[in-house]
Amino acid sequence: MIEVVIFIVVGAAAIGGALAVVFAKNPVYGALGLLGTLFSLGVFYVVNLAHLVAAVQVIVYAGAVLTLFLFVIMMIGVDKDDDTTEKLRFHRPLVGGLAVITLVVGGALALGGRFDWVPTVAGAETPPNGTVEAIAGRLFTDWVLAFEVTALLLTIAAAGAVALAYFKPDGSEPEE
Amino acid sequence: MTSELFVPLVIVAPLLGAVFLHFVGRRIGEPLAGWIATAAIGTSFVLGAVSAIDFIRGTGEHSQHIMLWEWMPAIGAAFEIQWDPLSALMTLIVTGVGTLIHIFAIGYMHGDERFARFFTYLNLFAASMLALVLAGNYAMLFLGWELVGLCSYLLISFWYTRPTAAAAGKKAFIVNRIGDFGFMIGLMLVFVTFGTLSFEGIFERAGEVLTTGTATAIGLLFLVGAAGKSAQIPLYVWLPDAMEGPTPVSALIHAATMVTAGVYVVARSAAIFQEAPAAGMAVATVGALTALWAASIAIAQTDIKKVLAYSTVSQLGYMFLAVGLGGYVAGIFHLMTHAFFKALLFLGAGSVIHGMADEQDMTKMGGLRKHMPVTAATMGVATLAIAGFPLLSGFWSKDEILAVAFNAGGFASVLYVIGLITAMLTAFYMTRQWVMVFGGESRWDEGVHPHESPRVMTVPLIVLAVFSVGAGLINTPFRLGLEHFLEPAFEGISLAHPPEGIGMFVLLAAISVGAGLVGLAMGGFIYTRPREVWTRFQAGFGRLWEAWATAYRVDDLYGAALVTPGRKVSEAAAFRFDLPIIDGLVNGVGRFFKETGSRSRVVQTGYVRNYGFAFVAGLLLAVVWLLIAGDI
Amino acid sequence: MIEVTSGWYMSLAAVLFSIGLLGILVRRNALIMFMCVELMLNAVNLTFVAAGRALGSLEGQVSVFFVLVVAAAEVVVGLAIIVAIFRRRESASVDELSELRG
Amino acid sequence: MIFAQVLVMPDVSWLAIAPEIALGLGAAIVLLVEVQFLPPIKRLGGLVAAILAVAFGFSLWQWFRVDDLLSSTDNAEFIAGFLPFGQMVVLDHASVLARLALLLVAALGIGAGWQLFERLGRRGAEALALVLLATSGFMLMASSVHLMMMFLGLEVGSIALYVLAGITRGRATSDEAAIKYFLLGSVASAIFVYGVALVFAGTGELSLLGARSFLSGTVVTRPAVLLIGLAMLVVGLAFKISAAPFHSWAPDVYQGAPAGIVGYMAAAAKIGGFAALIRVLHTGFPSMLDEWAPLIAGIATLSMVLGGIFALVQDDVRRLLAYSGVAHAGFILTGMVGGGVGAPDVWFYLAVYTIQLVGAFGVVSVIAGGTAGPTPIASFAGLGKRQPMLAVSFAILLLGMAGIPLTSGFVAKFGVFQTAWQAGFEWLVVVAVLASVVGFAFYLRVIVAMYMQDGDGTSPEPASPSRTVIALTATATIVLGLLPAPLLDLAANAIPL
Amino acid sequence: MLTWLIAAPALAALVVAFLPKDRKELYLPVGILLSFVPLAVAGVVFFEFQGGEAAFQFAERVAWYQPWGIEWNVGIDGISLGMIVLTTILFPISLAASTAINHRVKEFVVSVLFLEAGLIGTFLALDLFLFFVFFEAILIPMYFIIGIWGSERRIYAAVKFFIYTAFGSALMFAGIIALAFLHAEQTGAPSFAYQDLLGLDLGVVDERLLFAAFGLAFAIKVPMFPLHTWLPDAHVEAPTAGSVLLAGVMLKLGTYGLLRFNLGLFPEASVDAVPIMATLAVIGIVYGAVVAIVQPDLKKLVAYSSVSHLGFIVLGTFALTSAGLQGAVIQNVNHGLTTGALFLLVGMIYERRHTKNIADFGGLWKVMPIYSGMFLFAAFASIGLPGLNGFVGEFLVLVGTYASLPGFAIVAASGVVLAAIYMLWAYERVFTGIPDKPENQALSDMSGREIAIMVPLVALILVLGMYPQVLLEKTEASTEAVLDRIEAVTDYEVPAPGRLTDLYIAGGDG
Repeated sequence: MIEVVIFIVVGAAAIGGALAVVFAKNPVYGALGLLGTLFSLGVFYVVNLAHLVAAVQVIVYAGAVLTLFLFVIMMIGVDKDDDTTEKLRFHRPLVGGLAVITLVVGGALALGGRFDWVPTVAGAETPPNGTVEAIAGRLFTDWVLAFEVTALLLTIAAAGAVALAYFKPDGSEPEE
Repeated sequence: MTSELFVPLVIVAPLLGAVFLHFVGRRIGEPLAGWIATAAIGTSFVLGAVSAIDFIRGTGEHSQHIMLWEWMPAIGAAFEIQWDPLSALMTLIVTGVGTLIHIFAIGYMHGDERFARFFTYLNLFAASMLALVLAGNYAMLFLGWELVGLCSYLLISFWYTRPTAAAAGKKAFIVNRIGDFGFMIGLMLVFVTFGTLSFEGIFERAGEVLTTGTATAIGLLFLVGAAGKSAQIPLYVWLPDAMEGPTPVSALIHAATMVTAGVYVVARSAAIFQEAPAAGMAVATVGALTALWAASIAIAQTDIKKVLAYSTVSQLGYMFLAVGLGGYVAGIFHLMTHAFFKALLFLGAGSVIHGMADEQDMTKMGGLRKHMPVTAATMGVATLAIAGFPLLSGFWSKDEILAVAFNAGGFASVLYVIGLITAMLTAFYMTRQWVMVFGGESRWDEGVHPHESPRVMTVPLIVLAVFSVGAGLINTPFRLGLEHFLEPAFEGISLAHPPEGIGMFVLLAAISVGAGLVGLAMGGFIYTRPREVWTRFQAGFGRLWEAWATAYRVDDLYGAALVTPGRKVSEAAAFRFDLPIIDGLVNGVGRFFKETGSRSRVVQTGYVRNYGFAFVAGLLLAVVWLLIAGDI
Repeated sequence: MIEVTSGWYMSLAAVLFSIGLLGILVRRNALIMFMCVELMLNAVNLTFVAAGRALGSLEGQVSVFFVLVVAAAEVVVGLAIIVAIFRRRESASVDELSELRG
Repeated sequence: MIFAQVLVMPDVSWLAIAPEIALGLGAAIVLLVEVQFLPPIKRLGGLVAAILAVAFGFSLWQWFRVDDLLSSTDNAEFIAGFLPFGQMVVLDHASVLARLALLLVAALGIGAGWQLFERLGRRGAEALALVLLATSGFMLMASSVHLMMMFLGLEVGSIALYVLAGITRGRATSDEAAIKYFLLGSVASAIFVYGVALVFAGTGELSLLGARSFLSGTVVTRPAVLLIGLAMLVVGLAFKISAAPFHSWAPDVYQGAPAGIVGYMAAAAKIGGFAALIRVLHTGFPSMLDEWAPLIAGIATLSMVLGGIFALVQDDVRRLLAYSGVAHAGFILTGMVGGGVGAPDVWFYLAVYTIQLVGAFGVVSVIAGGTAGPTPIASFAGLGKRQPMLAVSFAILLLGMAGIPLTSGFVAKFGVFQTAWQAGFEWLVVVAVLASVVGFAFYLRVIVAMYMQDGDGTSPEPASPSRTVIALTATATIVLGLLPAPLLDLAANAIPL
Repeated sequence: MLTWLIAAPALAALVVAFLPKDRKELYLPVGILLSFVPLAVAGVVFFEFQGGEAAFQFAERVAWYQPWGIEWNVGIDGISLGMIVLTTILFPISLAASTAINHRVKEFVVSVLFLEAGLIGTFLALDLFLFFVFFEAILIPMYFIIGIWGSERRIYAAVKFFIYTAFGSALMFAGIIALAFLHAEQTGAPSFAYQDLLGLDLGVVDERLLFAAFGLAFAIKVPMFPLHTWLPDAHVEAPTAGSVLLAGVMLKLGTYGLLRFNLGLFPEASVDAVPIMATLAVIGIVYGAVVAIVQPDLKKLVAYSSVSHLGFIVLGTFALTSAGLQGAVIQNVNHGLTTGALFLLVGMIYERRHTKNIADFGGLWKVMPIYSGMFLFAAFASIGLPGLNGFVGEFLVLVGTYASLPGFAIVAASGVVLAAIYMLWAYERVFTGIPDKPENQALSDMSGREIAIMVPLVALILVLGMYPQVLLEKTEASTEAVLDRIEAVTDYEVPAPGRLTDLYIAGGDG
């Protein structure tokens, strides 16, 4: 029962945060909305026995990533509200149409009763416990290649960031 | 066998002459080129005559097939010669008259800058015409048939810088082609009926294979072709225009030889017409009507050659009348005599034109008998011959035709009457012509000095005059020389004959001679008088004379009914249909794609969210699609 | 007694994902759009975790780490691009970057 | 307790990832050498060529190793060599072929756009390193049989490409290309990974092999989640291969990004994307062929038609090539409707098309002067007179892309069409042949400009690597059109697991 | 042998392509010289060819890519023999007629030679894949020939030509794939070999669809009404050599294809399609001629006349009688010669006057007698004057058609009349009368080179007109074989003229 309450309350927060991201005119509010969502999800991870994931979510995502976002927002300028008037004439109605179709399809699936999120498989009775050991056990065995590949990703990120955003102190291009 | 060698050479000789003159004619020049051409066709005549001796003697085979080489074996077409009395006679007419006309032309074409070229064409024509009459199958016959058309085209428009000449040549060819259209379909029908186009294969089996329906169809289709070539109603309109060509051409092609090809084809196809009396009657009717129609037009012409042209049309009508009724001998007989006197008339006219410095209008002539005695005399003979003056050649042949028509009875009696009227008209307009040209007082323009033509022109006239007088004697009721000669060629054909008995002959002869004399007298009486008399006489006919003088305005009618609408249709097809609609459709497809592209490229707005929209829409579509496919 | 199944979480994730997509479609601030992408990735993570729980599999949770790394790398590059653009044109609106079209 | 847990290391096959290692290390070396020695860019070019050659050598070795493995009787050895690293990647002919193609495209791409690297100055090294890294990413993507692994490969490749798209910072169009590519690419990645999650939810497996065996062993009564997940995987990859309607980024990016690198970007993404797509559909979900084949056919149709029609009205050669790329994606997808049997034809098509694409962009890059300058069709006018060899090569490449017989493009088209026909998609073949006619129309426009119109413009002489690459690709287009058998035989082996 | 026949022009093209840049004057002469090599090879093939045989001779078969079943499969029979000879003859001639090309001569010669290789390949290919390769590949050189060396609207014409014909062949491509697939289904392995595909058992529906797919491609190529509009544009804009080759050889691909593939592979559907094809052919004959009458441009006039003449070929093909087929085969060659000659002549006057407008001329006979004579000769050959080649083909076609489709033959025969009208009218306007326009008065007559170009054509026109057996005796066995097969496979009975009488008379009394 308590889980239901948590789900409803925290879930509402998550959705609220998400909606804030989408509809807030000021990017700062959007970022804060995203923060709310991220925290909410962290709560859900805990509920779902994904402790390490939850911790990382809060530390990396909410801590690092979002900070970076806020930093850029600040740099670009907080005081500016976004212009949200639509220039494309048919865009909004069309997007609305898509939303409606999504709702209809989703609703049909949900209410049609011909829908399972997960199939019944053996071993599902014991939910996995996302401890550090358990996760590490997977990461350093079967997932070791994937783990190594992330190094490539980070190299690219570093090299790319430098290539794209490094300017000389006077703001000029390094050379062209 | 000499004939196997000689007969092909009959064609080859003028052909070689043509080829030779084509390449070197210009260099050897006048008059040698003309003499070479004459020698070529003269050789043909000699070869033909030698080869025909057997037929004249009545010994040897009466029909020979000489195979040269295959042409289109699938349809039985080959270069193949049929040598029988009919083709022999035609050969002799063509080469004989042809030789004389060649000689005449040497004088007539004197001074023309394309003198040699003229003889090239003449020789080529001779070769083509010989190919036509010597052909052993319909395909080769058609070859000659078309080639003479080509030569006719070339010779009519010989003076191509004259737009009228060029147009006349074109008109002749095209009208002939219209006839050929029918002829070709006839040939196709012959082929599917007999499985071959070879005379041998056709005529032997005609009786057993043909039904009346098929035979009639073939006959009528041949009639269409023959009407084109032989200038019968309704396709005669090209012949008067063809007078644009040099006069020897008119004499050779448009009087003596080519235009008789239609008659020849009907005669040649006697075995088919035998099975189709209706077709034969159609031929006869067309012939008779044409005879009268053209004669009536001839009455009112003032151009010396136009008179002769319509006269030719009219005389060809006689021949059609004869062959249509089965009187093949009569038809061919008239063909022969007509070749002589009509060639003579044309050459005479040519001589006059030559002497009058290219004047052709008879109202500006008169009194020429003093200045051109030989021409006047020979033309006088020819006029009498064509008018059917007793004992001259035209008398015998024309009378035979009329007699055949009379004897056939029934509907043919009507044709007989028409023929009789025509005979009277013929006598009238020919006399009128002679009198207007040679009789009475001179009405020349200033500065014209008529003179007799040189010997090279007058000698052929004299020779032809002799034949015009005497040629009729080869086939009289008293001595059927020609009929006996031709009989082998019409084996198995029931020939139509004049009524038996001298009494009947005398009666009929008297009637037609009477008709002729009436015409002769009228013409002589009126046109020897001063001009006002003619005018009054002509005015007496009122609008009718006008119609005759303008040839019933048939040309205008054809122009309005066929040429102009045809051109309009063509223009509509080309510029209202082909370009805007068919091509427009094609280009429209291309434009449609481009338009679609240009119009829809605005979808690519450059805005990310807009791209995202397409993206998400596609995603939704894919999801829904898979869900439906997965039968959820 | 209502029990919260993993389906609930996954449904919630689906909603969040859709909201993220919606954001992409309606906003034109590159930063916000980018945040929407983050939102979508988080929805994915929630799905992974919830599905892993229902299936009794740890792979879902492991996957989350990788998604996270990818997200981080994307953030680095993405923000670098945005910064680079901003330095030249003082705006983060992608609408101004619509010279390329058609 | 904590330390009691025994970690069982998975099978490790260094050979299976040797080319990737070579490239990763190589990238690091390039960056370090650059920082340390500031060598002239030409030297770096040589270094990169050496790295690519090494990787290529490894790949060739792999090819023969695969033959050995397939003939080996020892099951354990087979598994260890064939599906190493916890069965996350596979060493089969398909993956090796993809590696070879990618390496070739990388080498040719760098050569074709060499002017760009020279003009980038010091950042040229970063660009080179990024090309190497991207290549390794797409290689991993092509060889993975695990969805998360595939996602990682995809991201490695894509993120590197985002950076490359924006690497000439001077031009607004380059920025625009980068941000558009980046934003839409991230969305596509998110959709892809959501698909991974949903497939995971639907089957309990992240491994494609696992998913396959799960599906063959279980009757999934309510496969909605699985189907939605599959759709998202397909859509995510369709974005990479720029199939309609997920193509809208392509023209803008091709036009905006530096001309020298677009050829590589387009080609590498297509190879990686298609390799992954075959892998997902054929290795993972062969049992659902009846469901996804029509979807693929639909995307193919839309791509061919839209790509063709839009290409018809473009005035910029790069946009034209982009839209034609959309159409080509459609043609290649045509070969996939029959499932794995079409893989050789898809591979052949991919190989010849990407080679042509790189060559064509080499020419464009010459005309554009290596960077992001505009390349309207009009700027090609009179090229046939000014630079006959360049024009001839470009004409051959364009005709090859159009699929004129006696070029490799024709053989390729024939291959995919006959596969589709055999699969029972006759209508798709008919659409495709008609669409290829539309293709003629727009390729001809460029040829018209080059040969039939007079232009007074001048164009720079191509750098010698570019010239070599352009000549090579044009030659390959003809040679493979006349003698396609060797490459076809090679591709015939490359039916993925 | 045949491989060399195809390779010879291609190699020649390479030779010319590698001639040094500074020897510009060599390009054309070398090209002309080298184009005699295929002519010589074709001559050997022609004389070695065994007339009585229906089977393919000089056949060569080598696998190209085994798993797909594609092969290098070439061979020659009576149907292709004439086309090969025609092709190899027309190429030296058109090259020799191209001295007016004064820019990018090398490219021109190379294009023409590649075109020759492609055309020969198309006629010799027996593997459908190979056939399609050549069929499509030749579009490229022709596209360049029109597009680079054509007149003002050349680009429009070139693109239209290319796209239109490519569109036509697209569906045939699908059809070819389908055939190979059906072969694989029935025998286990795909094959594109004509010889193999003859044995296929196609269902009625498939066969009709395939017939349509192939038919469309060829009908556009022919071109048959109403798919003909690319032709006038292409002809008008193309340089002389282009027009000659286009009309002389390329259009024949369509008629050749119809005869070889549609009749050969889809006999049942062919028999069923006779009414449609014959109707379109007859419309083409009449329509082409009617439209030709009022064309203001000489080339356009000849182009539309081609539409008309090619209608005869299609009609003869679908008459399904021996005479019709023979006529079609020989008319293929004949039309190439006569129309080639006409285009060459128009090209010569165009080089002198830079106009092809009929209205700009008049009275040329006076100034250019030799030219006028040549033109007249060619015009009459085109009109179908017996003794010249045009007649042989058309007459055989008409007679053959009458045996099976009398009504069509009758309408078609009117094309002969119309031909005389448009040709002679045009001739009248161009050549007769007085040369009153000053620019026409100083025109020079044909040069020795120009006469030399025309002489072979004139000679062939005469030879084929007088002794078509030269060709017919070699083609007959092959055309008969086509009919035999149709008779064997379908219930169609080839009409045997001579047996049937009243069937052909509406309302006959039998």
